[in-house]
Amino acid sequence: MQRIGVFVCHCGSNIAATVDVARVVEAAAKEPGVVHAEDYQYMCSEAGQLKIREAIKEKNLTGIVVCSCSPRMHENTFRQAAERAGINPYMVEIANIREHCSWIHKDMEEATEKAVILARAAIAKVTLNAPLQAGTSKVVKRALVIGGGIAGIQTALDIADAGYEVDIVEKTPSIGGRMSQLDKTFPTLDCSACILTPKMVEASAHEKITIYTYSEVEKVSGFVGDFTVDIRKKARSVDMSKCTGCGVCQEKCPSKKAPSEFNRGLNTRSAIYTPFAQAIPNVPVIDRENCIKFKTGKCGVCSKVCQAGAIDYDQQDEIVTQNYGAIVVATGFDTIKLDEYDEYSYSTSPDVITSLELERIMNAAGPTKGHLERMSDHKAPKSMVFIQCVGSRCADRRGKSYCSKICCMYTAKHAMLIRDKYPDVEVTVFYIDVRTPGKNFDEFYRRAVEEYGVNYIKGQVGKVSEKGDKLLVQGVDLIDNKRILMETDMVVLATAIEPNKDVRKIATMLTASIDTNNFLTESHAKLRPVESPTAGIFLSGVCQGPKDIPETVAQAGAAAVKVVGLLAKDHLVTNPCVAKSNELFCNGCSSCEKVCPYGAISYEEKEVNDHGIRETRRVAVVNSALCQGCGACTVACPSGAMDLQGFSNRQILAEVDAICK
Amino acid sequence: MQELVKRAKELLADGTVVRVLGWKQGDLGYNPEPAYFNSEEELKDFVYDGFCGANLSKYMIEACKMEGNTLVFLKPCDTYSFNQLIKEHRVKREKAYIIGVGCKGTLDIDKVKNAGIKGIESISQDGDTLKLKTIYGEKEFPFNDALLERCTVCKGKTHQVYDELIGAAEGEEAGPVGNRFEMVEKLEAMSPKERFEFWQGELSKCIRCNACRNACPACSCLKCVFDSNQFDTAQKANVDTFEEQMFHIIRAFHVAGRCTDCGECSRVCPQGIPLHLLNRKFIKDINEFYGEYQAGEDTDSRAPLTNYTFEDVEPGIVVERGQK
Amino acid sequence: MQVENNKEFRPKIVAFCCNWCSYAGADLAGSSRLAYPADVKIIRVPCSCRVNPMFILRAFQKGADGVIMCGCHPGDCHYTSGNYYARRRMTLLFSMLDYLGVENGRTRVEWVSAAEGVKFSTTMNEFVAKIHSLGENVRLEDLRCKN
Amino acid sequence: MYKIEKSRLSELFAAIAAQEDLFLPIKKCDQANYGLWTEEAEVDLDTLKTVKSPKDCFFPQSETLYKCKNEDGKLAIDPAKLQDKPFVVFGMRACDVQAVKVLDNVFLNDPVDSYYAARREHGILVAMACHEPEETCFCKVFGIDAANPAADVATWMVGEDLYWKALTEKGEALTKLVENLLTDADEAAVEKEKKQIQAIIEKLPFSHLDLSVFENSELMELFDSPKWEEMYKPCLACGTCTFVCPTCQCYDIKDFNTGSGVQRYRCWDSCMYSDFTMMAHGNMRTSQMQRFRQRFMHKLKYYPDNNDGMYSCVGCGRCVSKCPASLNIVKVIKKMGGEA
Repeated sequence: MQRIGVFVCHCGSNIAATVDVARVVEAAAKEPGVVHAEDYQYMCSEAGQLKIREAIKEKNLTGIVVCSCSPRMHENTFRQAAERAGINPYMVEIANIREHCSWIHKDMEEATEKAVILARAAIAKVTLNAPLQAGTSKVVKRALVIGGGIAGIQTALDIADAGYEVDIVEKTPSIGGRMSQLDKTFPTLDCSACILTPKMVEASAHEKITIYTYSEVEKVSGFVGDFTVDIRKKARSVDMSKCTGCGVCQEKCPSKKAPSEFNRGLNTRSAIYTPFAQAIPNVPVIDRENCIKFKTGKCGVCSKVCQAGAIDYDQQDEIVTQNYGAIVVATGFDTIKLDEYDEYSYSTSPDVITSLELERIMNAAGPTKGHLERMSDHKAPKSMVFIQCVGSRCADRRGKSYCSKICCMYTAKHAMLIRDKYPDVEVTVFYIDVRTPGKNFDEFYRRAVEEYGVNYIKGQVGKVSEKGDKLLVQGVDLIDNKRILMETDMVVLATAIEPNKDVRKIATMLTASIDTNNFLTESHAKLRPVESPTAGIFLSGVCQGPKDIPETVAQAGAAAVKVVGLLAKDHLVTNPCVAKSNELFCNGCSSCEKVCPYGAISYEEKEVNDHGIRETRRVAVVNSALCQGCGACTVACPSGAMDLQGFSNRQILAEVDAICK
Repeated sequence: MQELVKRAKELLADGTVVRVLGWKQGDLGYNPEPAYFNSEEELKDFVYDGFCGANLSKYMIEACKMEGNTLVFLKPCDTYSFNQLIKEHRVKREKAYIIGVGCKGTLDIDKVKNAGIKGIESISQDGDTLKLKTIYGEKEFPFNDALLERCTVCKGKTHQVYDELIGAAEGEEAGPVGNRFEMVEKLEAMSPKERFEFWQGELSKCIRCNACRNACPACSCLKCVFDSNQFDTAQKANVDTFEEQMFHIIRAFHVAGRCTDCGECSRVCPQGIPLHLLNRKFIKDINEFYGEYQAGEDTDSRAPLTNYTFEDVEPGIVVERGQK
Repeated sequence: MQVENNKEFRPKIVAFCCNWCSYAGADLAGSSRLAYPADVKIIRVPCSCRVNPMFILRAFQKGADGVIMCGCHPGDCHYTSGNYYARRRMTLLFSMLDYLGVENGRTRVEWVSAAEGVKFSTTMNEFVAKIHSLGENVRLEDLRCKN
Repeated sequence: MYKIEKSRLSELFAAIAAQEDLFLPIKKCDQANYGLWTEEAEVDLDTLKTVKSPKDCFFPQSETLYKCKNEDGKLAIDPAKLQDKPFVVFGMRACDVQAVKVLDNVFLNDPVDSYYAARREHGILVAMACHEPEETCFCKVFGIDAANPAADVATWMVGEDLYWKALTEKGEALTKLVENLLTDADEAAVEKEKKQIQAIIEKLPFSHLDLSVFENSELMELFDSPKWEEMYKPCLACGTCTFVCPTCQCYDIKDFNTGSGVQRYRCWDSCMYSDFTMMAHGNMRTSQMQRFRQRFMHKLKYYPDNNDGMYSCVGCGRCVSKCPASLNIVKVIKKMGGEA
């Protein structure tokens, strides 16, 4: 018979304000098996834990129930406390009477009644708990970073500098990411390339870093400490070991009509290309869809002009399989599609552009060589209108509910740069709110208004239409409460950003959870912001939520530290809540094996003694190092031979019974 | 039938098998029992007729544990069960020598008796007619009217697994075959209350004798959950209607995607509960939701409940369908 | 007896929540103070695929009026595929319960991510309202467990 | 001797039911089983054998023995109420009546089973002769006369009339209760019916089984017979034979957790089940052969040896028609040497 102790936490007033803690203690004390029940202000505090340890010793407790906050918060705390007092850490159950009770109910009577039931369920469960022993698993001392933008590069550099091998997998032909497309950066107006390219070079030169560009993660298996990843290296059609990066092939390539991804389709590129001049690696790829050789079989110009003989039309995709101890997701973002924003005439007028397109226009290496001009007639604009929150903070289905965070600042940057370089251009910004929290951010914005005379109008634009060679902007000024109708030469849309479209696929492979906006979910919004709830998966950059460059770099470093912390360990303690098969009930039917996502179940011909009946049977055996404890097998098993430790059939049924009582 | 006996004798004689699993003549003309024959001599009692309804695949689980190989006679429909058992590693293919036997349909003596024919002493078949000698005189009954429900919706005459065939009309379509989901559809069309009353009436007859389970080739667990304490379900009583519902829902669920629709459960139920309607409901749902699937057609495909696709229907379909 | 009849119907509702998404979603609903009725009691399971149909029937047997299962959105399962299996199992189980004449609103599956505190709360509010409209569970009851 | 027109039977049932609980064969979802009479019930006196025997009326398949509850740390026990009112079981066949006597030997001998005893004390048996015995019947083998059921009241269905004869005091009392519905009758029609029944019984295929092998053989000789090994194999280990049998009396006692307390109940068990008499170390009978042998040895040897030669089979033939594998006690008797 178990001797159970129940500890009810007030959590200051978080619980005690709505739950009558004393009544919970009183009710719990009457439950079968309970020999001790008490309450305390903060059970998780050292003093609270001491109470638990003392009670364990004094009352010879075998099981503990803590009625407190979510087990996701403090289960480990209390397990450790139990262990320190000499009982198995898995003899602890948590009744979540805060998140699932006191915080959502107002009526004290109701909340107390529910807390009593939740406590009862936890007591019923712990009665059936059994001591569990955690095993260990190895750690592969190598990390994978998915995405080669500033987030990925910074994470990889930090991990590599700590002495661990890192691989970067980048989908496009070059690392660099979004930041490489930017012209200047706020709030200091540094040249983006000037601060990024040294990092790119550093990464490529680092002896601990291997970069796979034009590559994608194809398959991930395994778990924290030992993931097995297949990386598809797409056929580049150029031999990286031979290419010297001279660029002749790109010059001579007769197919130059493919829209340039790097320049957001504002101009075109050749079929064999490097995305931009400072690309790393400086080895072009052949875009087989646009290559004449691949389309018609004729051409072969690049091959002919290549002195190094690096062109290889027969190159095939290659799969590299590698093991990693940790994986960092740094897949970044894209701007949303504006197909559904007809009111801004984005798809009909070339002079309505996104801010990212403006970055390319402003950039000296961009389609206009850095001259501010309209894409329709290449004339210099005399007036420009910036529209904020296009698709951000949006109530309808077309856009995103969140604030994209970076738009206010880059718009101020754009406005300032334009007014600085082209003082005769009138710049108007329509905004909902100007959000500038950040070091030197508001000062930056105020300079745009005060020093550079940018005209900020609080209000939204309802429509942008073409009128002759001008654009007609219809909006409202909410402060003066009047309608505004103005003609302008160019309109720039501060388009919402969203996670890269591939992130969902990657999250699925990694079994990392993702929110409704496709941002990867962090393990805890405040306390574990760079870790995914899936052990061994870390988050860097905008894939977790909108961020500017300094934040991204900071988070990248934080993710790297977490990775290093993991890789520094020689082994990990595994979760002992794994499946276990009772060989006397096992039919050997293989149903469990079929649903196991980890290949953790195998079969053995085994001599069993079933109450005196000795026979050889085919029985399931669980490899507890591979099993992650999902429980799929337990339901697939018709005879109930397969059970999950820590969440056994009888434990769950005991909870059901206690709740339905 | 003589051909079957002759072949069995040969296979015993040449050592291919050490025993024969077939049916033995009963003492009432309609109650042959599944039986092992270990010698030529014993085969004198061998019988194969319309009353040999028992699906011998189930017996092969035990037979495969015995020394030596077993010759088993399987009707087309029994071979699905055998395949399913191979898939689940419950029988060993190499331990069985399977003779696929032709089947004209299996019979339900209760259909004859319910027509008021009592005191049956012996039965013979004359074309499409059963000739019955009873203590109350000679009677006749149309063969087709005595068919078990399962045979009126026959899966076909093709054996799914065998070593040789005798008297089988391989590839031939079964005779006039009804829609096996007809009754399921009828139930689905009823109001929830009517459905509840239908099942309440039927399932309340259950005496928890476990005949359905023990005859079922898919229910091959060494220890059924309802006999073990794994879920505290070992109640062994029909003390409350919930118990019967629970038992039959879970039993049907456990065989869902594995049930070949052999109909043994309904054939053996002493209370005539149409248990196959539970299994067929799952089969129908599986076909509709996840694509046509016939358990026992092969030995290596994934069963519907150990499989999935990204686009599977959501459980809410049940509500949506109900609103149509 | 008079008192009995006048007593307000307080349904018993069991919610199985997977540890990684829905339980965290419920936690988020809690920390966001998004209220839902106290009738809902949550049982934490590692994954929706841990939920055995037996648990659901047992809940009804012991007096539950509604059972809801929440898991990660399809594609987001912490264990890759658990919720896909759960989806099939629950679809078939619910269909069977419907076939047996049990009101089909008494069971529900909802995918709730760790970030969807709002969805968790609205789902529970809706579900409790639905159970109120269906009233007490009598078709899947075990009379021995009443009183 | 009395009689009542068949068409007025519902009045008779109503009259009995007005005073006492009345159990009789009722057809529900195509099957006849004993059930409590109500006005809506479809009474079925034509089906010779109900699926389950009337054993349920005295020894229900499941019955609660007592309930316990935790009341403020103390265990409160609430025993089930014993039967304290008379009730009538109508339409019992001669074999089923004899089966009750088999049960009496088990439950009314020391230690007396109070639950059973109370039901027996208050139960009134109204038997009905078998108008058309069937091929599965072999009650004659056990000395039972299907034409002359030995209950509190015997009845015969002849043509359009039911003939009624009280045989015991209890029977007389019941007769008094419904006297106004009955009319006097002479015995001629009944005598003729009896002769007819007996003639049919003579012709039944199993009527002349010979049980002498069980009387004349040593227990161990039968027990060790190699024939069991030959017979048991088709047995599926279900409990159908046990649960339709009117004399099987084994039960299990279990606890049911209702959430608010525990109900201790007993329910029929079957010696065919692998967990029958399961104990901590396992089961004494580890093979199905042993379980199979147990059932038939009990019916044909152990019980008669302990009960002055009374067999605990009454030849009702339910197992003959219900066994999923077409095994049955007749095949066993024949195989052991009882072929007539």
